[in-house]
Amino acid sequence: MDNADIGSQPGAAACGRRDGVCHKLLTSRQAVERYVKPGCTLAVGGFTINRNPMALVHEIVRQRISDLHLVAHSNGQALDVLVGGGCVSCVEVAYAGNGRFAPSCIRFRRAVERGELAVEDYSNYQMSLRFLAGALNVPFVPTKSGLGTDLVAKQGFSAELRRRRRLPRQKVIVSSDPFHHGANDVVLLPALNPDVTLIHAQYVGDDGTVRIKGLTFADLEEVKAASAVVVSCEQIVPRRWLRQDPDQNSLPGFMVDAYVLAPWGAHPTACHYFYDYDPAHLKYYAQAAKDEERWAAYLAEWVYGLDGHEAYVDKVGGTALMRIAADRARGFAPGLDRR
Amino acid sequence: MDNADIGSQPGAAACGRRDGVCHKLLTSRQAVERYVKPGCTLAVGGFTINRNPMALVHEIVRQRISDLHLVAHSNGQALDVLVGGGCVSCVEVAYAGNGRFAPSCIRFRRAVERGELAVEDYSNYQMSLRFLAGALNVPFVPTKSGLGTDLVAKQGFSAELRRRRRLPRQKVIVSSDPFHHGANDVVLLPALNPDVTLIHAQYVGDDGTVRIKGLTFADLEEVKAASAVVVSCEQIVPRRWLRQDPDQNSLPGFMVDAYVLAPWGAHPTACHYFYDYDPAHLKYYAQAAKDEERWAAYLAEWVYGLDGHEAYVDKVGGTALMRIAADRARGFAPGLDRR
Amino acid sequence: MAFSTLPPYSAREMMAIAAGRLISNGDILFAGTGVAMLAACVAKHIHAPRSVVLVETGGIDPTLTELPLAVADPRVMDEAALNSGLIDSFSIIGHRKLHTVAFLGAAQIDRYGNLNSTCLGDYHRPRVRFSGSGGACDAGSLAGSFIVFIHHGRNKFVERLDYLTTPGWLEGGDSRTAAGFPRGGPLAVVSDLGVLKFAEPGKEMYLAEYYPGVTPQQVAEHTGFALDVSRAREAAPPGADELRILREEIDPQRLILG
Amino acid sequence: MAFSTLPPYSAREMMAIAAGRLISNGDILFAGTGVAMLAACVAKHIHAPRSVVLVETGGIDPTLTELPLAVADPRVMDEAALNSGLIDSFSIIGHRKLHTVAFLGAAQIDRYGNLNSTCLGDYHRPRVRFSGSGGACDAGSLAGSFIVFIHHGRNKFVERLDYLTTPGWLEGGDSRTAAGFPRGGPLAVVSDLGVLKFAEPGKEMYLAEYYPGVTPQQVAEHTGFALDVSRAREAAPPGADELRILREEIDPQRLILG
Repeated sequence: MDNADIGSQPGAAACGRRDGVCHKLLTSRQAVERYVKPGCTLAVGGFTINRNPMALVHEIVRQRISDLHLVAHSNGQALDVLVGGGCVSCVEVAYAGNGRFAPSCIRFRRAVERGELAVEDYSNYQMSLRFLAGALNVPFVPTKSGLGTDLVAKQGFSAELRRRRRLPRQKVIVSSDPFHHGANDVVLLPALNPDVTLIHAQYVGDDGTVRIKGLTFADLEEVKAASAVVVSCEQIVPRRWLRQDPDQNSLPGFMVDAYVLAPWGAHPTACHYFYDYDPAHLKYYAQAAKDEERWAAYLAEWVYGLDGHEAYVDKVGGTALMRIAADRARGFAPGLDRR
Repeated sequence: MDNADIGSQPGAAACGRRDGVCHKLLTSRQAVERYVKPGCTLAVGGFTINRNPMALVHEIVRQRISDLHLVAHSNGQALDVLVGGGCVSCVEVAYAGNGRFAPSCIRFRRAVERGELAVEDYSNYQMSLRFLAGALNVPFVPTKSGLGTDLVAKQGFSAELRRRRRLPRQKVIVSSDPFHHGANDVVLLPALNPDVTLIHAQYVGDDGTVRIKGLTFADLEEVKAASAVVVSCEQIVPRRWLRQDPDQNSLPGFMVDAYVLAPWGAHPTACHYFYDYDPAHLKYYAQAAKDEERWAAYLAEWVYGLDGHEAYVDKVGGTALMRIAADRARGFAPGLDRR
Repeated sequence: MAFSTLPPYSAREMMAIAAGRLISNGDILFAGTGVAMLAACVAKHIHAPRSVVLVETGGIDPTLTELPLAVADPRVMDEAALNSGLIDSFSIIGHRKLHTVAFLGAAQIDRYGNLNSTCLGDYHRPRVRFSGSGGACDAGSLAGSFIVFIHHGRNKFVERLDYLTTPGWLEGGDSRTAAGFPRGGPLAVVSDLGVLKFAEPGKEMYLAEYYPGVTPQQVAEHTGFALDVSRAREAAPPGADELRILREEIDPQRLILG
Repeated sequence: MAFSTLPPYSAREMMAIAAGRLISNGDILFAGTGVAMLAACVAKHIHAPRSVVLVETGGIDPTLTELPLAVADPRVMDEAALNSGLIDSFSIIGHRKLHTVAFLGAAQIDRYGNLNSTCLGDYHRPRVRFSGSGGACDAGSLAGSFIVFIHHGRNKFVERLDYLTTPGWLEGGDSRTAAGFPRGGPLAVVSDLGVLKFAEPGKEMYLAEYYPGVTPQQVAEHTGFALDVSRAREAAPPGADELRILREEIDPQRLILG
């Protein structure tokens, strides 16, 4: 694929990667082909209906990449599309829901009830701490959260699955505190290091620097924990603009393996300061997800039948996009009909 | 002291503290009297020659508060003044130096060589992780840093001191990784929860929200780990200004127990976007610190002989202050004579 | 669940107001969406103006000029004190110097206020799969206390949970402390029939208040375990101000009120 | 330490340039202040323009239009890619997918490149106390490799350290791996007399290059343990361009060059 790269690197810009190509501009098709391999462990950024990397996720489904091991805290739309698209065999997750639009993600729920998806349940803090441990490059991290619960007592993944996927032997380990005699127990959580993390950001600089606006969820920990990182973004901006205020930037270019220009790339989830979530599409999606035939039609129409993200944006259409366009002062679309 | 508080709380502003006084405006004298008790465990923010909470530190020396247990990663000026002022009996620290102005802090070095100061050595990452563990409210955190070194093998604090100060029984514990058979050992570090943390920030909102510009060092972890927090600041600003961009804010008001208006409050260390460090004063300090008589004179002249921070700023003088005033575009004083 | 007399307010309105009344001024309110978010807003607008709303996604003290429909709704980022992330939010919830109260929903609850929001039936092949813990287990483990929102029914107030997602008083008595939690536990359960609390020292659930138009017996009948209703008194109906603020200021679009 | 012939450049200039030459393009350079910062700038300006400077305080890829005199100097915050904090910096240094090189100073070094920057004499009552580890132990533990700056002398190149602050090859051979480090270790030592490296498989220090005007025998005499000088060759003197950029662009005020 190297000769097909659409990006070019400026002369002798600082980079921090020995191959000199630390922040390669790719198309979403190229990025997914190169970094999302069947069977790999995948983390996706965002949270329920916000800043999910949907352009990349749709591309994964379009390329029919299978047997993914998905790791997430509270992921909604991206998780449900990946599961519903048949890409995922097992998932470590805290919450699969889409706020008021789907209190439990519908394709996820159905897959679990049918026994088609192996699930290991953690809590949001536990998953976030596991990504943090991965980012800090330590093998585990303790927490008090979950003592006495079935999150600690019940293991979802079989021993065979853990062996096959080369996962830690146990989901969690309850341990004493060696520093304080008679102190309370803690839950030890194994670190999480995804093969690849996909996030969607507002800005990427032409030196690969990433700026996320609004809540960062656990995106930064997911990125730092990963072996490879793909960032899709609304805009690619000059580095000099991002360097005017380095306090606001989120990630240096050398942490990013590829970036993808994908305006509206989080749709139908929100992207702060660019657009709100799309209530009409999320409701339409929820209806489709409930019925096998309509679900197959949704995938055919919105994923397989489109040759990429530009076609998707065209299909959403100008009127729908303008309806959710963010007020630049508030970051969302005030007064948007969300009923 | 309650009736002497100079601050007032706006009507029914959100606060998040049951006493309704989560962000009390105090003078530096009041704040130190109330929160820095003899014998307490104290953390100070900043790093070597940057953003040390010097107005508060000078006040601690002025009030002759003694027997402090200081905890720090790489603290320079604040640490040296506290040690040289006779306030500190024991210290857990990674680095005591002031950059080119004092590769090793001079009063610190002398106190250790004379056996007047108990020291427990950690590394910067280890101390930062210990504050992080305290902030996350977990009893310990693992790291690979320090395996095979005397940082792990040699304990500075005596068992008696650890008992008396109610510290964890051991400095660190080398442990195996329970999740991965045959995996490498890790160093377990005990969490650190100071009684009080002092930091200096550029901005505090009138709702207590804190905004730090430039590098945050480990200030945020030190604050979140502490039982009480005092923030001195350059300016107190309207909350509506800070809330225009919540991405840039550093701490919510309910994490702050008291705030103190102290312009130039980090002098002679730097405060990004307000002023540079003061090379002339730092050189003068280093000369004074090397000689017992001159050191006594420095304390008499710059600390005991002044009745507070305003007198200190007056003594530094307008010319010296203007020399180090920051270029608003760059954040420091370009071309400042630093030889 | 219908009320025996038709009140001029809905069960959801009564629930939000009953929960709001439980909040002390200055508490930090960890709220999800739905009725929990309404209740947090009721508390903040009416009963406890110094309280602060916190959502698990990292939004700290948002202004909430429009109701968020998820904790990741961009409306929680607008004019907040601070936009942060999950780790920050959960470390605040668990901070020992802060009084934090979490508002949690659940699919099942037992007599000790333990919650299930994971599944019905066998965990490995569930009959019904829900969203999972999210931050509920964390908030139930770490917050200073928590309040549960759940509709009454014998399939929800159960003798034994199918899965214990969120720790309440565990097996009652001091079992929560013994398990390793230095604080926390359920303060109250707010259902569509009344408000339930936990008796000392055993920590068993009892009926504290039943809503106007509901009888203590009705509550007991809709509870899947033996419920002490002997101490119950009738709740005050929503005040005119409470209803007005809830309807006109908090959810004028009736996004959650319906 | 005087050079036997007076060169038209100082030992410090030679050290910065010798170290800069060791850097590969695209490396992430973890630098403290002093000669280490000069060396990082030499690498970035001359030999490895795609390399990135990182300081432990959290400054990532600063533009460095003026030389910082400490890693917390506000000059590391100006036009950086990112202003962060210590935990971020150290997690980058240790990131397995990044090639990071740390530049470290020390008070003592042994034949396996272990460093002491803590004290001389007994740890509990030291004759001389230094600043302590700072980030040196962390960088030595976690970075992909590290380069040491130290002036030659038998009291600095010692048989046995008074305190082992920073792990080098520990006891040589595979002892570093056995101790639990998956990577890292000292790449080279840059002194005022030459450049020293570590021989496979035992990881003992040997003299790789001596500066013009220095003899291998002088280096051995100023080393407190037996030093293999048999493979040493003379280093190329600083080039005109290297000196010009170092003097005119990197440190025109001679803040560190002196």
